[in-house]
Parts: sequence; C-alpha cells; structure tokens
Amino acid sequence: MNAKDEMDAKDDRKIVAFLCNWCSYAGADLAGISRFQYPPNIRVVRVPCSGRVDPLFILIALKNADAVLTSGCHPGDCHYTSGNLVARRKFSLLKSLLDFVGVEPERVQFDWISAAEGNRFAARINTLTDQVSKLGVWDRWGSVVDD
Amino acid sequence: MTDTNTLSKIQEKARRLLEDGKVEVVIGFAAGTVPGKSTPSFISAKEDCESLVWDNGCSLNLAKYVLKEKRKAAIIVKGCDSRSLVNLITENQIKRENLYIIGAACPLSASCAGCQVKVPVIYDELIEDGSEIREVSTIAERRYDDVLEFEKLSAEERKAYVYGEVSKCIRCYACRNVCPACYCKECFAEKSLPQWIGKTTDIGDNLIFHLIRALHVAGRCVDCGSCQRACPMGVNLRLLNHKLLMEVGSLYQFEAGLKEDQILPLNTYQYDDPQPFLAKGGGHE
Amino acid sequence: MIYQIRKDDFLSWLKKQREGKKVLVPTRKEEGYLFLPWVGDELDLREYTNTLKPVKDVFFPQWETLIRYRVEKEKSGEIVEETSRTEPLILFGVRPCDAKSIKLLDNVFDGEKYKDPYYCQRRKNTLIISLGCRELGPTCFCQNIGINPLSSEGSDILLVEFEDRYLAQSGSDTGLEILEQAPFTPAESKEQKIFDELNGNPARLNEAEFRSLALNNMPDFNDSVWEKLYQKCLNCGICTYLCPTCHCFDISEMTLDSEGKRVRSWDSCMYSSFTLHGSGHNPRPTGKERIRQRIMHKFNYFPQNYGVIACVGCGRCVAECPVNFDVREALKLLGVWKDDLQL
Amino acid sequence: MTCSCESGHNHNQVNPYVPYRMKIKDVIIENPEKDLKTFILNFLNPEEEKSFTYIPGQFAEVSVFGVGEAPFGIASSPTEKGVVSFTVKKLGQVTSSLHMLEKGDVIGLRGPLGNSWPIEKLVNKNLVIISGGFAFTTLRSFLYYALDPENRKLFKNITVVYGARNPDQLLYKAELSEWSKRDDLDLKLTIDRGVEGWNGIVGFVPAVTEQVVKEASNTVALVCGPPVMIKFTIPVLKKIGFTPDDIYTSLEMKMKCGIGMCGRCNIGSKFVCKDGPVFSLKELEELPAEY
Repeated sequence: MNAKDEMDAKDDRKIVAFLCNWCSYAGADLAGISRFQYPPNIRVVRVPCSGRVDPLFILIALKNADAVLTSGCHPGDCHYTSGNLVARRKFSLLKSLLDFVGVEPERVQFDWISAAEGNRFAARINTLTDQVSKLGVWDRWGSVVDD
Repeated sequence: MTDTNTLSKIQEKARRLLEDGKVEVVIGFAAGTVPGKSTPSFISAKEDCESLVWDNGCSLNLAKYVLKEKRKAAIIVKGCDSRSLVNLITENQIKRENLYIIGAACPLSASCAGCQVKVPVIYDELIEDGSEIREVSTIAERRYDDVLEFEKLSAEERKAYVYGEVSKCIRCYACRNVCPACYCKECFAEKSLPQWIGKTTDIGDNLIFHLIRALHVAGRCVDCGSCQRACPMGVNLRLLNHKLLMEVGSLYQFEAGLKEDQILPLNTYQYDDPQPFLAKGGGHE
Repeated sequence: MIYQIRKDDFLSWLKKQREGKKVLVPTRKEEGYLFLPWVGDELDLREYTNTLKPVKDVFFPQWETLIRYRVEKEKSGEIVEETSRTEPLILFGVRPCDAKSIKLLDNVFDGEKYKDPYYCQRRKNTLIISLGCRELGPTCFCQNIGINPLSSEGSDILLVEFEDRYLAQSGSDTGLEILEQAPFTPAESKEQKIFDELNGNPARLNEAEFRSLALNNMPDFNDSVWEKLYQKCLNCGICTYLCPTCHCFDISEMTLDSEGKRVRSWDSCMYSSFTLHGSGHNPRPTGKERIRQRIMHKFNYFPQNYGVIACVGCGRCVAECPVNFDVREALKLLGVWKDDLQL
Repeated sequence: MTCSCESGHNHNQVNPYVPYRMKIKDVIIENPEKDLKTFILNFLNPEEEKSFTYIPGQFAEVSVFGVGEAPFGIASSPTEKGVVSFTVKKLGQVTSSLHMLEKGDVIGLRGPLGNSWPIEKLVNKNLVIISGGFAFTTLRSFLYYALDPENRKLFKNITVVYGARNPDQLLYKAELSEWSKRDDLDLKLTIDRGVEGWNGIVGFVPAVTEQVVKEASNTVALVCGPPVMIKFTIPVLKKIGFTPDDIYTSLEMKMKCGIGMCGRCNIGSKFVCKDGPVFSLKELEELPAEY
C-alpha cells in the first residue's frame, strides 16, 4: 500500500457507534443541533439501552469497521435502572479478552455520555477518530471477502 | 488413580439405587475402547452396575447429560461435574430433587493444573476415599500460569498466537457440545435469522466463534477442561477460558459452581463495579 | 507386476517432482499429521499411522468459493464462476483406506448426471501415491470390513516399505506409466514373492460379505436398538468432519456490500440444523434419528445406491470421539459386525 | 472466467452451481396477509431460456444474492414461454428476503432439478388432482400444461379438488375463476370453514375428495399439500380403489445442492432432490417414514 492509498484508507475508516436511545443518542443529537463539529467516519446504531449491546454485535461490527464505540447513560442514570450496570460487567470482560488476544485497546471503546453532553460527544468522536487514524490498518479479523 | 475400593462403593451405591427403584438410570462411566478414554454409560439394569468404572479415563464432564435426561437419574460426579450441576441448578436448567448425586473424588492421575476442587461440592452421597475435603467458598486468588506467561508476550505475538490457534478449528462444535454451560436451544453460531457468523472456517468467523464462546461461559465455566480434551485439532481453548476465569475472579471475586446460593456475576452488578475498560479505552474520568 | 525403488532414490525423485508440481506429504504438527506442502528435504514419518484430517480435504476442502457475484439494485449485476484454483499436485503417503475413500467419493461428485467441477478438476490434477500399512494403528479396522491395508485401489501408485526399498504397484494407468520408467525398476521374483507374502494377510472379511451383512441384517428403522445407540452421542461434528467418506455440505453466502460469494462448506448430519425446515419442522429432530442416519447412510443407503460400503475403517471417528462412541461397537450392537472379530 | 451462461450453452452440463440471472418481471400478491407472493421471472439473457427446459413437477433453486438459495417447485408451465414463475410463502431467511424484492430486481436460478409429475404415465388416463394451500404450485404448472389446446387431448377427465383454509388463501384466484368456467375440467374448490360470501364447497380436502371422486379405474391421482392433508387423503383414495401405484405426491425437504451431493434431503436411500420430488405412494411405502 503506498502512502496515498494509506491516507485514503485512513479517511475511509469506519467507526460504528452503538448509542443508547435515552442518553448517548440524545447526546449525539444535541451535538448536531448545537453544531459541534465531528468527523463523518461514524455510523450510529441506535439501541434501546447499552444493556442491549451484545459483545457479539461489537465483534461482528469489527468485521466491517475499524473501530467500535459503545456508549450508554452514566451509571445510575439508566432509563431502565440497571441496564448499563449489567452491560458494564459484560464490557469489562469483553475488553480484557480483546486486550488479551492482542486487539489494540483503541479499537473497542466504551463510554457513558448523557443527553446533555453534546459537546463531550463531539469531542469524544474527535479523539476516537484521531486515535483510530493513528492505528495500523485493521485486518477485520483476518477475514476478507476476497480470499 | 483407580481405587478399587472407591469403585466397588460406587457400583454398590448404583446397584442399590436401581434396586430400590429410587432412580431409573445411573449415569456414569464404563470402560472405553480407546486407551485412556472411558465412555459415558447409562445403566438401567442393576446387573450392569459392574461395568461402571472410575479411573483415569473419566475426564468428560457428565453434567452435560443431565440436561437431556428425562428419566429419574443418578449421576456419578467428580469435583468439576458437581460444580457444573450447581450451575445448572442455579440457572434453573435442572431440578435438584430429580437428581441423585453420587460424589467421588476426581480419579484423574494427572489432574488439571491448579485444580482445588477435586472432591464434589454437592452430592447426596459422597464416596469417601480419604481425600482431603476442602471447604471452598472462593478460590478467586487462584493464579493461571498459562495466562500470566501469555501476557508477557507483546500484543502482536499474542494476536499471532490466537489467530494461529483458531485457524486450526474445523468448527465441529465439539467444544460447545461437551460443555455443560452451553445449553442454548439455538447457538448463535448456527442461527440463520440473522446469520451472525458464516459457516466456513474463515479465520474471522472462527475467531468470533471462539471469543463469544468464551464470553458466553464466562462466570459459569468451571474449568473442567472438557472443551479442550474434546477438540480434535488441539486448539488451546482453555487459554481464553482461563483468562476470563481470572478476570471474573479479580473483578467480581467469584468462581462458579461452588455454592448453591450463588448469584452468577453476569446476572448481577454493583454500583461501584470497576470500570477498567474506560481507562484502557482512553475514556474520561 | 511389482516394481521397486530404493528409498533414497524415491526421495530424490519426489523432490524433483516439486519443480512443476505441488507435493503434499504427511507433516507432523503438534495436533497430529496433516497433509501439507513438503518443505525441506526429509520426510518425517516417525509414528505416522494416518493423518488427523482425511485426504478428502484435498479434493473437497472444508470450504471453497463456488461463484462470486456483484449485484446492485436495478442493475443486472454479474456472476463469475470460480475457476477452481487447482494446480498439478502429488499426494504422497496416503493410506490405502483413504485412497479407497476417494474412489467412493467419485461416485458422489463425479456422477453420471451431475459432475462437481471443483472436485473433478482437482481429482484430474492429482497423483496419489499411497503408502501401504505394514502395521495397523490402534483404532484401525479396515480389515474387519473387507479393506486390504496393502491395496492399491484408489491410488495411482502404492508403495510398500521393505527394508531400504519401497515395493511399488500401480493402481492406474498414470501410475503404471511412472513405474515403467527410471528410477523405478521392475522387481525381481524375490521381491514379487515378498510383496505377495505381505499381501497374504489381506482383509479378514471380504467386502461383499460385510456389505451383504450390512444390507440384510440391519435392524428395522424403528427398532428399539437405535434408542440405545445414541444416548452418549453429543452431536458434535468430529466423526463426520474427520471421516474420509462423509461428504455432506452446506451452501451459504459471504457478502460485503454489493459484492459477495457463494461458498460451500462441510456440514454434518449430526447437527440439528442440517435438516431443519424453514417452517420449523425437522425430520431428524433428535440424536437418535441423526445417529441412525449416519450409520444407515454409510452401511446401507450408500451400498444401495453405489454398491459399496461408505466406510473404509480408518478409525478416525473412533480415535477422536470425545465420548468414545465406537462405530465398531455400534455395528456389533446392530448385528452387522461379525461376532468372531474382536474390537 | 466469465459465467458460461454468457456463451449460451447449457451450463447445467458445465457447472451445476452457476445460476441463471433472472429479472423479476412481476410480483403478484396472492393473499391479504401478503405472505404468499408469486414471482414471475424473465431470463436476463434470453438465450439462456433455451437451455432451461422443464416438465411440470420439477423444481429449481432460487437465490437472493447475499442471502442464499432455497428450492421451490416451478409454478409456471413449459407452455408459458418467456417466463418462469414461483409462488413463495414467507417463512425463513431466503423467502423473507425474496419477499422484499421488487419488479426489476435480479435473482439467481439453478435448475430445472428433480424428476417431474409422471406425464407419460398419465396419458389416456383420468386424472384426479388434489391439493391444499400453497402446495398447489407444481400442480398449477401441470394443469396449465394439460389444459393447453395441444395437450388437453392427451388426458381423459380431469378432476381437481383444491382446498384452503379460507377463500383468501387460494392461489391463482383469477386463473381458478377462468378454469371453473371450462367444461373440460371439473374444478372443486373448498375451504375449511364457511365464511360469508363463499358459495362453494366447505370441508376438508380428504372429505371433499371422498364425495367427489367416485372412480379409480384408469385414473391416476396427483396429490400435493400439507402433510396432514396427505395423511388423511391417502386412505380415502385407497378406499375409492386407487392402488399405491396410481397415487403420486411431491415431497418437500430441506435442500442445498439440488443434485444429490450435499446429503441432507434423503429419505432412506432416495434423495428427494434427485430421485424426487415426485414419488408414487408405492415408492414411498418402501421408504422409512422420515420426512
């Protein structure tokens, strides 16, 4: 891959964001309304709660994306009381397993972003995109359609 | 170690249960046809109890069979089988009262490294052989040497190793099918609507299968090692299980299948649970 | 006619073949022997009884692309047939049981009405040099079902180790052509005699005898014996995937956006999803029906359709089954195993 | 290598896995629930139509690219030139995606596959055609074929008993109403339970068959419907005097390759895809009841 292709590949990097309907998605919405700038690399999947996010979703997303962000309400603020607290345990294990098998920590990230944190959402996506663009090319689990 | 005394006590107990009509079937092991492998046996005639064995070949976790057993059954268990039964009871997959548990200390001569639960934790009758009975409530402090060694490698080396391991996988699902913690009616790996992963042995699909398999049994795995023994391709499955056993131990001070009143760690939460993923993921706070 | 070649000469000959062909040899790995491209100059056949994966893998790989396509809405799209990426291949060290298994698979993939182009092309491109078994492995049972461990059936060339030489017999015209040239030489009458003597311990039971047993003595489809058989089986796919004659497959898609490919991959009659209809109905809902299907397919349906038993006695299913489901024991229970033969 | 179909020869001979590309010409919604649709297809490359010669009763593998393939009985008749059609119930993965497609979309087609209704055996015979629900498809193909002016004289009396849960679930309603006017066809439509506006027969297919079919001599019955309908219709036919040799039915099984290789659709030693899908009752009685 030459330098130009690599640049293009970086611009092309896809980031999937699983955002909970009640907080983080509303936060993203607020970022939009408030006209906070953030890169267009992000593809948002709205989920009812961060507790809905199965680690499988994240691994599957990585078949076709360079990074995945999952974000829900801050602990204590879950619309369903404890969805994000149950999710937190799943995420902890997933994260440590991914680190263990050598996946760069930046590829899979989690956060809690409230409906009021439009600014922080935009900032988060900026940092994330920046981090991801600094990473090497993701092998998509070694799986490519062209074998 | 084949202890003839233990064996005859097991056989006697099985015979008595069948004779008294307490159970219709005894699930145990009989001699296998391959060296070092005893074979699961379903005994319903008391005369057949003599065919039961309790030896080095009894490594399979028999708890798996209780899931599909419709008859009133007795099961002969070692430490890890009994822990799987505890899990299945707490997960409402089986009813304790439908099952007669004959416990005996693990007969494997080369037992699993670090195993501290050789003697069953749950039983109706324990065949005593003088083994030390440990009162175990938590063994979360247990170290997994394979994990610690592996973590000394660089991320690239770790990734290369894991990719190499899963690329051996032929997707026979033996690891899943022997695992007593795997009892979904329809496994995500075989689901068609949606089809999460492909049916080929494409390395990515293999990898996702093994990572999710490990995560699905996290907090429930009793480290019986059946998955690894079953794998015909020698995939180092236990490494992933060990990592998660260690994590569950250190994050939630939990190890599965030790107490009947256990609450499985992924079915619950604490407000002040650690959030290591935030720091590692470059998050705030 | 028997030929011979010194082992050293054979090694050099095989090495030379690498110039135009890919040479696969049993290669020792941590998990067992596998057919892999020969690298290096030596063959490591210590403790080689058979490969972990059957040789079918070479002709009918675990998965492969059938077609590629590109489809966009409102556009015609295109379909590109996968040109089977085969190259001239030499397989060395195939055991006679596995060589026979390929002949069995020819019935399926190279049939009268339909031919599987991917399989057939690889078949045409491959030379099979088998290595007769002087000793049998612990779970081998070829002789009990009428297969000779020194048979050249299914091979182009059969080699049998004898002291510092290989005695060689052709199993095909291509094989014969090779044997008729240097460095192979016709064997003296002494070697002929040795070969015949080695071969004097052929199958303990004739294949036709076993086949008629399996066709005629198999218990009724609804016999209660099937209930006993399946209890310990956990319905994993080891026996089917490691079986040299199991050939069931699935066809599925792998796609990314508008590009995709249709792939086929091994499938197993042990899986409940194998026969599950879209409606939810399943003609083989439990382990009982699935074990029955596997045994009947090998020992009854296949011989009905193709006149030959679809088991070659390699013993992989016996050796690798995690619960020690032993097909020999099953056949005994079903009454289609000759009683005087020991397990 | 480009698809052999572009060079125009019959690629069944070359590579049985390469599908024809078909353009959806029309989609007909068959019932108010919209879970039954008939897809009328054209060959994208009209040249290929020549190599797709079929007989009523055969099936084909229809594929939605990116989703998968599924087998369906061909609902059109070889006498309908230029089109191949299938009636599909929305059930699983492939059928659901098929139902989302529209006119103009391109799908794949492999076939024709399997045997057919035993046309040669039916010549100069009275025919009784019995069907229920959406299993009518290949019998519609046969009927259309048999009613063709060229072919009608080959067969004697044709009686059709076709039933559905309610009038809405009857397929090909316009065609049925045309056929009901013909005097060379005795068409009996029935529904399971009476509803307002239905003046026809009410009753289950086996019972109606018993009332309508009186004669088994020189007659062959073609039966296709849900398993429960077949189960109760066969004793009725036997009672009337049909021998297992004169009763034919078409079976359904999960299939993948359609050419007898992939191993999942067998009943005993027979493959439904290759040896079927049409079997005489006599053949079926010799096979284990595993379907």
